[in-house]
Amino acid sequence: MSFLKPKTHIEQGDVVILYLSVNSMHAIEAVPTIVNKKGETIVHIFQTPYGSLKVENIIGVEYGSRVELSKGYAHVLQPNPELWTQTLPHRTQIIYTPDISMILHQLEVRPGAVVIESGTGSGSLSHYFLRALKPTGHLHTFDFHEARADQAREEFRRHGLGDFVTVYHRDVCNLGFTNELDGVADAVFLDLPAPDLAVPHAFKALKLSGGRFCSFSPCIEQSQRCIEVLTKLGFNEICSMEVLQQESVIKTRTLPVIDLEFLKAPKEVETNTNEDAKTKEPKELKKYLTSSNPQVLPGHTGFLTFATLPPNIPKA
Amino acid sequence: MSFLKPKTHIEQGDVVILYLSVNSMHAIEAVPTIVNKKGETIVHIFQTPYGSLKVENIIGVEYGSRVELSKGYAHVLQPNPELWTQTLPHRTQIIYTPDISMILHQLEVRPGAVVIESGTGSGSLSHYFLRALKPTGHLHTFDFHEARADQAREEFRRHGLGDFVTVYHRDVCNLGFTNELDGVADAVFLDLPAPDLAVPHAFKALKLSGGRFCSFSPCIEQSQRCIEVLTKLGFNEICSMEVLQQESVIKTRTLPVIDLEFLKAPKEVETNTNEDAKTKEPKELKKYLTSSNPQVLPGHTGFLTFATLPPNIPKA
Amino acid sequence: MPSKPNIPSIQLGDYIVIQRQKYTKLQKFGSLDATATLGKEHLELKSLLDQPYGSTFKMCVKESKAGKRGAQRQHTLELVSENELRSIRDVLNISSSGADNRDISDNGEAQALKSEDIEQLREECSESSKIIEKLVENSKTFHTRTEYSQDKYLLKKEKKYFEFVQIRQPSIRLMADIFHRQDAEKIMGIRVDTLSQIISYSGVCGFGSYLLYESGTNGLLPAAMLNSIGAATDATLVHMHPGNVPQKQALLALKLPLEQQQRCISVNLYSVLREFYQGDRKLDVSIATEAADATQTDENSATTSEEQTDAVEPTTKKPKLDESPNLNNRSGPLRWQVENKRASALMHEKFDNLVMAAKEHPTNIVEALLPLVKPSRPIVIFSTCKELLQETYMELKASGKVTNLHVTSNWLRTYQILPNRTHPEVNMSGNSGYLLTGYTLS
Amino acid sequence: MPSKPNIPSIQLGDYIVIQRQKYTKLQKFGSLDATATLGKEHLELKSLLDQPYGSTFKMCVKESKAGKRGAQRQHTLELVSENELRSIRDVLNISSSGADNRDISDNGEAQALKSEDIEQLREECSESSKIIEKLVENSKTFHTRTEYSQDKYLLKKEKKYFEFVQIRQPSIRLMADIFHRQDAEKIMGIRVDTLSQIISYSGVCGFGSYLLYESGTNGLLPAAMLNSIGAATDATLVHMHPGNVPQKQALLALKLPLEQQQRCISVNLYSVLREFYQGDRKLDVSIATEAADATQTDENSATTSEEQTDAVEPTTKKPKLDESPNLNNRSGPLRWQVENKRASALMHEKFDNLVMAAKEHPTNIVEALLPLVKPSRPIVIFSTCKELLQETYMELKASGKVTNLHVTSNWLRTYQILPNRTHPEVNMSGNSGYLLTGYTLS
Repeated sequence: MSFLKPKTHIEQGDVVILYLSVNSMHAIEAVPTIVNKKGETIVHIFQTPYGSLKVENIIGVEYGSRVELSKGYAHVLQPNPELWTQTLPHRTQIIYTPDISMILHQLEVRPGAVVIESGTGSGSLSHYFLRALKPTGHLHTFDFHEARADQAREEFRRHGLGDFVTVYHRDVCNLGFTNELDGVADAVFLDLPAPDLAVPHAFKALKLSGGRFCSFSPCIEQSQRCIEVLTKLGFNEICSMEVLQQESVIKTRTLPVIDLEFLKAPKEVETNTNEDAKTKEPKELKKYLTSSNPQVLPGHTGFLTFATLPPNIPKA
Repeated sequence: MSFLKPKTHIEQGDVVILYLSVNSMHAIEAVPTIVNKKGETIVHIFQTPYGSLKVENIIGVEYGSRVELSKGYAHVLQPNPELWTQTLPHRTQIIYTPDISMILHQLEVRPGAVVIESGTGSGSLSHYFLRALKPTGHLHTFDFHEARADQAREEFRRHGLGDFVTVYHRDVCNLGFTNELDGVADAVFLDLPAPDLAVPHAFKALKLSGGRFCSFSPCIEQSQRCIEVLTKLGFNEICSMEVLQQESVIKTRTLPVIDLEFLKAPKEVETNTNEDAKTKEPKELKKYLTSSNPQVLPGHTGFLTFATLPPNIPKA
Repeated sequence: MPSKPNIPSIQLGDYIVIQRQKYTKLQKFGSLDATATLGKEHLELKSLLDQPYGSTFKMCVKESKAGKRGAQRQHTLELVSENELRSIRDVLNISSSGADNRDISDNGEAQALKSEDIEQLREECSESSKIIEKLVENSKTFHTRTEYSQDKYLLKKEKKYFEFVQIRQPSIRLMADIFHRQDAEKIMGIRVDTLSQIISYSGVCGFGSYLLYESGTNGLLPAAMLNSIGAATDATLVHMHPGNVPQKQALLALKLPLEQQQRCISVNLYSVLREFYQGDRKLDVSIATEAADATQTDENSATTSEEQTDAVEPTTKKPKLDESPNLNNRSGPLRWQVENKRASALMHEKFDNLVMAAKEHPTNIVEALLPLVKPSRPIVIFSTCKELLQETYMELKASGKVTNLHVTSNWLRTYQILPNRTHPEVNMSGNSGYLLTGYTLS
Repeated sequence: MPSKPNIPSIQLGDYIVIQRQKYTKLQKFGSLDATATLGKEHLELKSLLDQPYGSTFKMCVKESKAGKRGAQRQHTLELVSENELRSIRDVLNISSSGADNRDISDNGEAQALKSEDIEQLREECSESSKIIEKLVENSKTFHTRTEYSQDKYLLKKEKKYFEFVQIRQPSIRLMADIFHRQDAEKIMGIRVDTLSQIISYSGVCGFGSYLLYESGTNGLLPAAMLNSIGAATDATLVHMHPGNVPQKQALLALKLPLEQQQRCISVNLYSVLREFYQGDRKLDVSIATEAADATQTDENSATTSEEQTDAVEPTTKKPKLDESPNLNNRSGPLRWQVENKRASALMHEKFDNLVMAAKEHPTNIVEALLPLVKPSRPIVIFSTCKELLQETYMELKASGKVTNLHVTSNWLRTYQILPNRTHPEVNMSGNSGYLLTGYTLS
């Protein structure tokens, strides 16, 4: 239930982010026992590179606290969509925070919004939609893979978000978003191999007063075909973009500074005392607070294509 | 003649770069008189925002010197392809140093290389090819626009580069690079609206021992079609890329540092002397050496597609 | 399910977004006499009243005066139906295209019409399509250009003579674009991608109590956060600023319900920290220093906005923060005092995030505000200057009070996607600014 | 006009580039017994002798030994003709593709062959196409995958079992790729775009006298400059380095004509500056300091290359720079002394550019070398650390000795261009390094 609102202490059943380091975070469920593969109920022990954690011990602990592991320590954080995106079980390729943030902004999602999403995938983006639209809006999310739809539905329920979301197992390219959703959506988001096939369904699902559309696709040809259909149906403000986030690696670097001036003038042999030699040392080290890119950056995630359905377009 | 090799002093007839500031450079010809529109020979005076320059006065001056203008001064620099690219008369869109550098590197142009270029355009890239391949190589450069070809030919001659270049007025997409050039080129460069049409001609022009190919095109569809033909003809190492250069704007910024600690503890009224008040000033200014991007960066110039023609591919 | 859509209508006192092709502008529709200026065109706004947002209006020339830079035209606006809007290209029905531009010499004499002719044409024809048709007819080179080149020509002319405007309701998305395009410095250079990430990383939503310090973004940051907080929720925002008066234009333009507006508590940074630490203590000398300082900061930020005078509604305008000892402020609490008390109460309960966009060095400010944030909560610090964030990063890292620290920036690349002419836009914005993000620890 | 192409052949002592699909490696073909290692495959090189560069060879398993991480295989190489090389996809002739992957569950049990079976298969079949065919036959899910997914599978398998290598002649282009991919730090992180721009901005070409200081790039920078200087030209390069022995691998790999090699004069920075300023003066104590320092620097750079021992040919190996006062070096000039004299003479005539790639702070070095450059000549200073270049920028700007100063860096974005699957590559290199460029003034 730890996704619904900010809370201060870990309750039984919460998903908790066990934070070990920037590159090592784990989402664990705060329950004292789990059922193993043999069907036996056993004590819930979580293994980390810094030793094991008896999960029962973190129940009741304040979020943000340090918890001891058998060979070190970690911090327990309340999950949110950012941390969840970095720790969730990948069932598909997922979209990350920089793209997601732009999607939420461009789709103008805020409390009260009705959003349609396809596909659900691993639910990374769904969690962001839900944070932004609750407690007064609703997310309708579709996936053509039955097991994924079921897993996502169960996950939203466990995360305390079940009231704000309906998960559908449905092939939207062929079957659309169901007639019940005609004209109800403020925004439609597509992450599909052939988004162009679903654009006419998005058109139907958007409100008569208009709404916003987004398609995320890795290949430019998908965006090209999508835009062709959007244009034909009367969408405007069509705009495609990429958002690429770079991390700055900040560290103090120690760098040599060499002196070459001493080479110009010959030193007199008589000045060669030990003390003098030291002051002539031509190389010193200086510290610099530096910032640089990591060796490898994300070069591409996907093209985001946004469009507006203006008000009062007849949907015949 | 100032493009052939490094030289120290300005001779009559040299093209000279009059450097006023980073954003203001002009290529001028070091001749004492010019012919005006009416056909009259007049003294060559060059006007700048810092006043006028009597061009005769710079003849014999050392390159790199400061020259006086009527309301300021400038520096005279020997031209080279970089400075020329920034000052040349634009007859077309031109390619700039970051892309050009990659083209020269990938085409492995060095003294002795035989290079084919189409189109000549404003001759920006041609000057780089010539610097890299002279004194032992040769550039064959083609343009379908007769006036441009003529202007380029004349320009190369004036710049002292005429011996290393042949300029052709010819529609290479339809007519190819002439039979004389079959199998002579180490490298072929295309900057054409439909590069795919010229690829078979490039194939013919490259040496039987193999060679390198490059096409520069603004739109991705041009690269797609070009690659299709390259693949069909047996080119390999096909690779497309973009090079985008960013300038860092370096300046010392003065930034306010505010103190909020003083708000925690109430000041005693009795400490209110003038001198004390000064030491309590909650805001100071600090200087930082900072670096930032300019507001607008080049977002796209073109896609560079490179390929290798392996040795011994039969050319039918 | 859908019937007649429920679209809000344009009311007096509203901020409106006027759109002409890709150009957008935020404008206050303060009275029936109000006019808006788009380049040389002056638009009388009165016919907008009670029309639904999203409507398109035709600019009809009413009179034309000679101005310093050519004619200044006064227009009335006439509501048009959707299907009156056609593509300019369809109208002109151009078919014959040259194969390429090898035979074109650009000698500037391609247009047979003189500028006086065009000016006259403009007053006679109310439709841009007619004007462009005439221009094309009188162009000696148009029909020998490539289709690409023809399109470029038509787009350029269409831009100049386009006679329709659309009136839209301000949203965070539209305002972020307008502010950044018009003068990015007024919003501290916060670009759309960065704004969107500030909202994400800060976790602001319909539940919780949030803390923002910003030194001037035309109200964009508090508006974006309040937009994410939503109507009819319980969440609150304490909005700290360094000046006497908060910048609120974007907040006012959103036209939020009163209950939602009231959940944004705008307070002066110095004043509220004093209230928080010292409660009802007597005013003393250091407040004078602080007030002087606050004024100074406000002067800085005032220079950033020519529309600043509009930014503060008379109804919400606060009395000048004047805490000098010679003022007798015992005559009942002033509004700023009430707000300080409300903010101070929330500060004692602590916040669910900390968002900062400071023109000052962020380190001291984050040190002062960090104790007001609960553990396991996101902090997001924006700066245009990476060097400052590097120092703050090092300080926070050393303090052990914040974990998962990252400094990030973004590239935003927009694309032209057209048949056979797809490429990234040739210019891109160079500066996204930098974000320092992390989570508080207990 | 073209007849039989004149392609150089592989000779003993050559450096060669071995390419297996996209993987490339620089290797010395030092003797007929030489072997090259590609992962678990060991290749006997002797059959390469006298074959033309660009030839493709088939790896034929000779013997297989159990190693720590699976079998280590020894291969001989057999020259193959061009038309033996076919697309693996044509061979397998795959046609049936699933529409999407909705029915695939990835349980790791899709391959019926066990790893022992595959290992055996591998020893029996010399052709990767056969192995892959078997793998596909025994895959339960291959035919239900999408074409895209099938391609991905085939590429992965092909990469593992591909049995052909091509032998290519080293060039700056190929070596810049190899060095950057294998260990970018060994070449100071100089990326291909940056290298290309160093060459452009420095103006190095077949005419002129050039000056380079670099603190270790496996010889890539001097090789790239000498490559641009060209064979049978008059231009010269003075190559200063901080260690006892210059890193020269890339230079040697280029196999330049002797006359061209001799126009690269490699000298120790301290030693040549002393020679320049003090000529034949008696050695004294400060040289001891300097020599110690040089050794120290060399130790740093030595750690950057495991192939360093190969990098200096016995024929070109210089005697250790040993200037300690107790050495009697009056017995005829040593090679380094001759080179110092040659360099010193060029230094007195001044240079046509200055190129620097220093691991040390560049400011002092540029101050020492700038007086050796003629006016109106380009300088190009590379650094991985922008903060250092910022300081150098400010110093040079203040000095007035250099104009048109710019600090630049680059993004290099590579694209996958395939039918319906075009996009920028998902990973890109994060660091191009930074260049400070400008022109000297008189």
